[in-house]
Amino acid sequence: MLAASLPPEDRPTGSATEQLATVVTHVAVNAEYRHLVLHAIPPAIDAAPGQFFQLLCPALPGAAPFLRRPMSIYGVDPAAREVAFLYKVTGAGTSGLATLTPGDTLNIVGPLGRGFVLDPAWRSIIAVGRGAGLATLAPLAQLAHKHGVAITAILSARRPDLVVSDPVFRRCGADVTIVTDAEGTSGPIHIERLLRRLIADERCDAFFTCGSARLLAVQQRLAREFDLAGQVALEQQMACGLGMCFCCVRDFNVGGTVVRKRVCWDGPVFDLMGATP
Amino acid sequence: MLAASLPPEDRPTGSATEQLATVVTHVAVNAEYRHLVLHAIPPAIDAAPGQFFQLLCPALPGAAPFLRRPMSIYGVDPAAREVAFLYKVTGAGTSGLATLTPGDTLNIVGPLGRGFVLDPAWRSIIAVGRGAGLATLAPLAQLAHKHGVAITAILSARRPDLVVSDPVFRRCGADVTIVTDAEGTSGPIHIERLLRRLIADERCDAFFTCGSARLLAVQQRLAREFDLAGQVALEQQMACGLGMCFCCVRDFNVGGTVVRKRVCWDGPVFDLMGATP
Amino acid sequence: MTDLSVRIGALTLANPVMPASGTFAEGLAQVVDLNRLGALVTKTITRELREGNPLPRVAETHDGMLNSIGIPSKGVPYFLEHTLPTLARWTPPLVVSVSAPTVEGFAELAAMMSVPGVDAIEANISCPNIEEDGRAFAMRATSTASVMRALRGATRLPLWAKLTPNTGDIAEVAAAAEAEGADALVVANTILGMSIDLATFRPRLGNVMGGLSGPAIKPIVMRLVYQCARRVRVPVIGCGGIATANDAAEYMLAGATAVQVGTATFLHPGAMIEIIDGLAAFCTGRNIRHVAGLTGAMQREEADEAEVEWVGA
Amino acid sequence: MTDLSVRIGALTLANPVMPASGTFAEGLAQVVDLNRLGALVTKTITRELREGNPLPRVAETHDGMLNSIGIPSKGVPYFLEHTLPTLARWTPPLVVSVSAPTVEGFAELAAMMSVPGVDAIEANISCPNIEEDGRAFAMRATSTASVMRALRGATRLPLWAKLTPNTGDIAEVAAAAEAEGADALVVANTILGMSIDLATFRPRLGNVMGGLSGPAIKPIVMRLVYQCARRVRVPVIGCGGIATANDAAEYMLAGATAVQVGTATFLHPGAMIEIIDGLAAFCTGRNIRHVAGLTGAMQREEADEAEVEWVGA
Ligand SMILES: Cc1cc2nc3c(=O)[nH]c(=O)nc-3n(C[C@H](O)[C@H](O)[C@H](O)COP(=O)(O)OP(=O)(O)OC[C@H]3O[C@@H](n4cnc5c(N)ncnc54)[C@H](O)[C@@H]3O)c2cc1C
Ligand SMILES: Cc1cc2nc3c(=O)[nH]c(=O)nc-3n(C[C@H](O)[C@H](O)[C@H](O)COP(=O)(O)OP(=O)(O)OC[C@H]3O[C@@H](n4cnc5c(N)ncnc54)[C@H](O)[C@@H]3O)c2cc1C
Ligand SMILES: Cc1cc2nc3c(=O)[nH]c(=O)nc-3n(C[C@H](O)[C@H](O)[C@H](O)COP(=O)(O)O)c2cc1C
Ligand SMILES: Cc1cc2nc3c(=O)[nH]c(=O)nc-3n(C[C@H](O)[C@H](O)[C@H](O)COP(=O)(O)O)c2cc1C
Ligand code: FES
Ligand code: FES
Repeated sequence: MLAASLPPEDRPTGSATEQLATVVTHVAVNAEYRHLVLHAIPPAIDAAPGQFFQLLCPALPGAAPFLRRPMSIYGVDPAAREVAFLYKVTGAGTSGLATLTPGDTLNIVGPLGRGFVLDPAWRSIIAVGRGAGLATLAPLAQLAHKHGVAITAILSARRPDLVVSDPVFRRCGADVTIVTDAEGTSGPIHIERLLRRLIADERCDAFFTCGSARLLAVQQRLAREFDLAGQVALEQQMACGLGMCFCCVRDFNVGGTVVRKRVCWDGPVFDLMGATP
Repeated sequence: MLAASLPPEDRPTGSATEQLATVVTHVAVNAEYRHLVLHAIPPAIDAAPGQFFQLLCPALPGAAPFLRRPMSIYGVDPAAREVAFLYKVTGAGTSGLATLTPGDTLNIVGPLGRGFVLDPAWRSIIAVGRGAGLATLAPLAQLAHKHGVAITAILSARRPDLVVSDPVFRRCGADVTIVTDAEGTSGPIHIERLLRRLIADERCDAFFTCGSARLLAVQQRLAREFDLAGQVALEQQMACGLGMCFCCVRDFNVGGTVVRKRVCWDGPVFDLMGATP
Repeated sequence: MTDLSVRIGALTLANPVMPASGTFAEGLAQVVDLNRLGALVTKTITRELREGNPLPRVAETHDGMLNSIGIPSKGVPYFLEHTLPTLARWTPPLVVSVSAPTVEGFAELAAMMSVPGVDAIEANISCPNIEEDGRAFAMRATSTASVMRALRGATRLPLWAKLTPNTGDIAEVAAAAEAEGADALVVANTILGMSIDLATFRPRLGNVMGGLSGPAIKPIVMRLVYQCARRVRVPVIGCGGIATANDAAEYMLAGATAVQVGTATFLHPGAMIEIIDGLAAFCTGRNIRHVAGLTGAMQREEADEAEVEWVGA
Repeated sequence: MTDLSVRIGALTLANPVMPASGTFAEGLAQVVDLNRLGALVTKTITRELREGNPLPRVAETHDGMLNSIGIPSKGVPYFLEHTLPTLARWTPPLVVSVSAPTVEGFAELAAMMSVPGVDAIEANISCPNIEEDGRAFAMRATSTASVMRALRGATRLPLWAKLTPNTGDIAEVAAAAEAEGADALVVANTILGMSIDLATFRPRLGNVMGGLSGPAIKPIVMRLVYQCARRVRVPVIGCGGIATANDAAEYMLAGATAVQVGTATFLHPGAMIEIIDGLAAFCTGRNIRHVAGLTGAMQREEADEAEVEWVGA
């Protein structure tokens, strides 16, 4: 297996650090999302697809985000010493984040957690994402591309203008299908139809998904039916990001029994079948 | 009597307000003091000599001043709608204040407290100040000048380069004597000698002082000996600045008995003889 | 238009916002129109003349302040001759905060204060009881009961009990106060704290320990209000770190019928006025006709609370 | 070079800085060298398997956070087989935090934990005692005494008692713990609080109430440490809102022999290391040879404290 990130127990001291990164560029990609590129040093720039950072977001007057904010990497460029994030402005933390301008510094902790795992034996995989989940899946496309694994992407959003990271997928040679609520193409039935066709065409050795519980359910059903592998990147509120506080737990189905796992530590990427709604 | 500010009980609603003033200029006048000029609206610009404002100082990263900071006016210009402060950078609050640049806004509450009272019958008065006290006394020179009262100023500081507001006194036609620790001219014995000469020359109908307990004591002694009037501007830590919290009390000698008064409310300017060390 | 009026026992307030004792005096009238407030509350007065505590009396903390003002008091005659007439210039109901070191002293003072112009008595029982070597009356249900019983016998005026957050038995204390005739509970006074100056190694307060107030204590006092409101039927007046209309609304959802604002007024003299206007806007925005509708309106399933709570781990 | 070592009863720590229970796990080793810490302290474990509380489990407040994690526990066998060997990879003394709903349960668990590799037991008696319908053991001196007596009888290991700040009798509780054989007191656990989401009118914590931690509580817990240190002879370990070396020094001046750091590590994983280095610098800058010299070194005249205090008015 090709695991770009280490399992929790094997992560040595220094595999994650707290550092002050410098803003290189920071632009709005649409009405809701912003693309933040930071200049950083290792190990940050060695982050693997699916891993995340804990960001110490600047405070807006009045609303100071006390805790760090988890954000998965949108991409890294070790040569340029850059790590990128693509985020949606939601509340206090991300609104503060949105105030950063080039030259400002941002305190980041990472890379953290367990990322996507790619099996070189796979010939083609499918990435199904929605909303911010598209940001999390983008670096997976690059990893697949690097290892010659073909990738088909189904990118879901409320409106066409809110779709993000499709350029990244295309650059990686992905076959991209965009579905939106506005066009009535994002419903689970339609998605299932698309997926069944791809499976029939033998273009699905594994599912990779993030950002939608409904789409997760569809893929779990199909994975069971066709005995396919898969991985899902999950989100949960986090305080420490290092497996210490147990505020980010979720229930997982492990061989029939429900087990509580820490998203920040055992994940955020988990086996597709274990995830529960 | 010429009281430019009202006694506590007669201050009507609106005699003080909370407002966002805009920084016009803000320059360092020497190694320790900064001169801050704000553009404001009434009643701020009608502040009387000896009155003060409560400033909501900006926070430096790490050290946020929770309470407001009291600062007496250095001068007002109703025509230009300006109010000025001259302050020494001391700790969290004034350090935050020092970060303000022209165009920034500062939340100020005032004018507050009871200022200097001038008796037109006086022909000449003496102002004895030290350190930040020189800032507090400066507007008195303007008041005296306006009412044709001659003023002699003895300005004390650690070093000649730390003397402030002497230009203001000179502009008001004051006879200015500068005494400093560096030159060994600021000791109480020397000051007393200067004052006795001025009294002999009939240039002292009243003492006005601020910033030194030792010099206060000298003037109290002389005022008693020669039966002279006098006023002192006092400082004390303040939370509310409006006579509500009783954290700014000091002991005063009122006809032989010790009475506790609120510096923010009954002062900051008090009768010279009542003040206790 | 939202109806902002609230009822505190027999007393109806035009709105639920009033100053906290010891953080208000006529000086505020310089900056705001006091007639807009729901009520006026005096600094606690005592029968004996008091100097108050040594200086320094205040210190800054993270999002809060410590104070050890104490209760400087000019005594009863001065209060009746000067303070009362001064505050009588404004229309809101006048609440007089009283305190004494003994049960009997409390009762006597309450009786002396039951004069025309005084609309309610707030008993600051968060103060030391010399009959229990300095432990505050409100630390225990028993001492709370005895002092409230005496107070109830001493005055016909609406009687509020101001509780201390420093007890581990807030619900029992609240129940005791209600049982002995309190018409309302003010929750709460300051939380005992301290701070040391690292430059001098000396305490930042002349009194070493002092009361913490301001935003820092809001989650703690909100919990106390919630615990009291669940236990008693009389109105609870929330007091602790309220600086905005949102803070006030949050307290009301937790069970408060009205709120008192203290430290916030030091930072923004107009804070109470902004809170009153903000509460009206808060209700309008949610089609809530009567601000009283917020009281105890927090939504929760019983499941929210475990039988035996392991709170905060 | 400052000597940073401190003695906690029989145990000598290389420095006075250690993690607070429930805010530390091996994951921190990714970011910092755990061998630099004065000690390691585990999340509280219980004998029975526990799920912990409903989500959400944390909420942000002014300069602090609320948590209602509860005590998720995989039980004793898992701890002995997995957690213990994992933490054994590092050199600092290992302190195991235990809790139980009954006196007997506490004693049994302490006995089971008294195995090689464990250097001290921290009894988290800030937890609900089902024999006193959910009131935490450390709320009362009596229940504290009975649980500590049982614990003392059950283990030979150094025994620390972790107290709750929610009691009104901290000094009595501290004295009771010392009298029954506690080798040190950890002061304190989180302060009970709550918060409500104004968008949903629902509590911000699945458990409604939770524990407040972080800088906001520092002045309060510092006062508790001061009150305990004045009352007992055993070392007091300060814990509450410590984020910097200055905070740690302030706690030591108030009477703490060592400190625990919790929430600060969430915001800055390297916080404890910075505090250790900062304490050394703090002492060097003041020609203090031994950091232990800071303990209780606050300067004060007796006059500072009034006979009967009117703290916080
Ligand atoms: C592993 C991981 C990776 C993520 N990657 C991305 C990404 O690449 N792009 C992106 O736009 N968003 C991402 N998110 C979601 C992002 O963390 C939240 O949008 C952000 O925390 C919101 O903070 P706020 O203060 O702006 O919002 P608020 O609603 O004010 O936050 C309040 C609290 O809730 C938490 N919270 C709110 N929404 C979420 C959420 N969806 N997930 C976890 N915690 C939340 C916040 O962290 C904070 O503690 C990721 C989350 C996780 C757990
Ligand atoms: C009525 C009045 C008028 C004043 N006018 C001037 C002036 O014109 N120019 C000037 O430079 N200074 C003046 N001061 C002093 C000024 O208020 C303090 O220098 C300032 O508050 C220091 O705050 P800081 O946070 O920088 O210092 P810190 O030492 O960090 O302040 C800590 C606390 O102590 C208080 N404090 C510290 N020093 C003083 C002091 N000397 N007086 C009162 N409170 C203090 C602060 O307000 C704050 O609450 C005046 C004070 C008063 C009471
Ligand atoms: C400077 C100061 C003085 C106070 N004096 C009194 C008092 O005399 N009587 C009283 O019952 N409470 C007194 N308090 C407590 C307040 O009434 C209030 O309970 C507490 O400050 C919490 O509210 P806040 O966070 O809004 O300030 C005082 C508080 C402060 C800050
Ligand atoms: C997320 C979280 C979990 C905690 N879990 C425990 C616990 O299991 N046992 C315990 O005794 N204290 C627990 N605590 C309390 C801390 O050990 C500490 O007493 C408290 O947080 C105050 O310190 P701080 O302000 O430095 O965080 C927990 C605190 C937090 C924030
Ligand atoms: S965020 Fe703390 S354990 Fe996951
Ligand atoms: S500062 Fe509050 S009374 Fe003077």
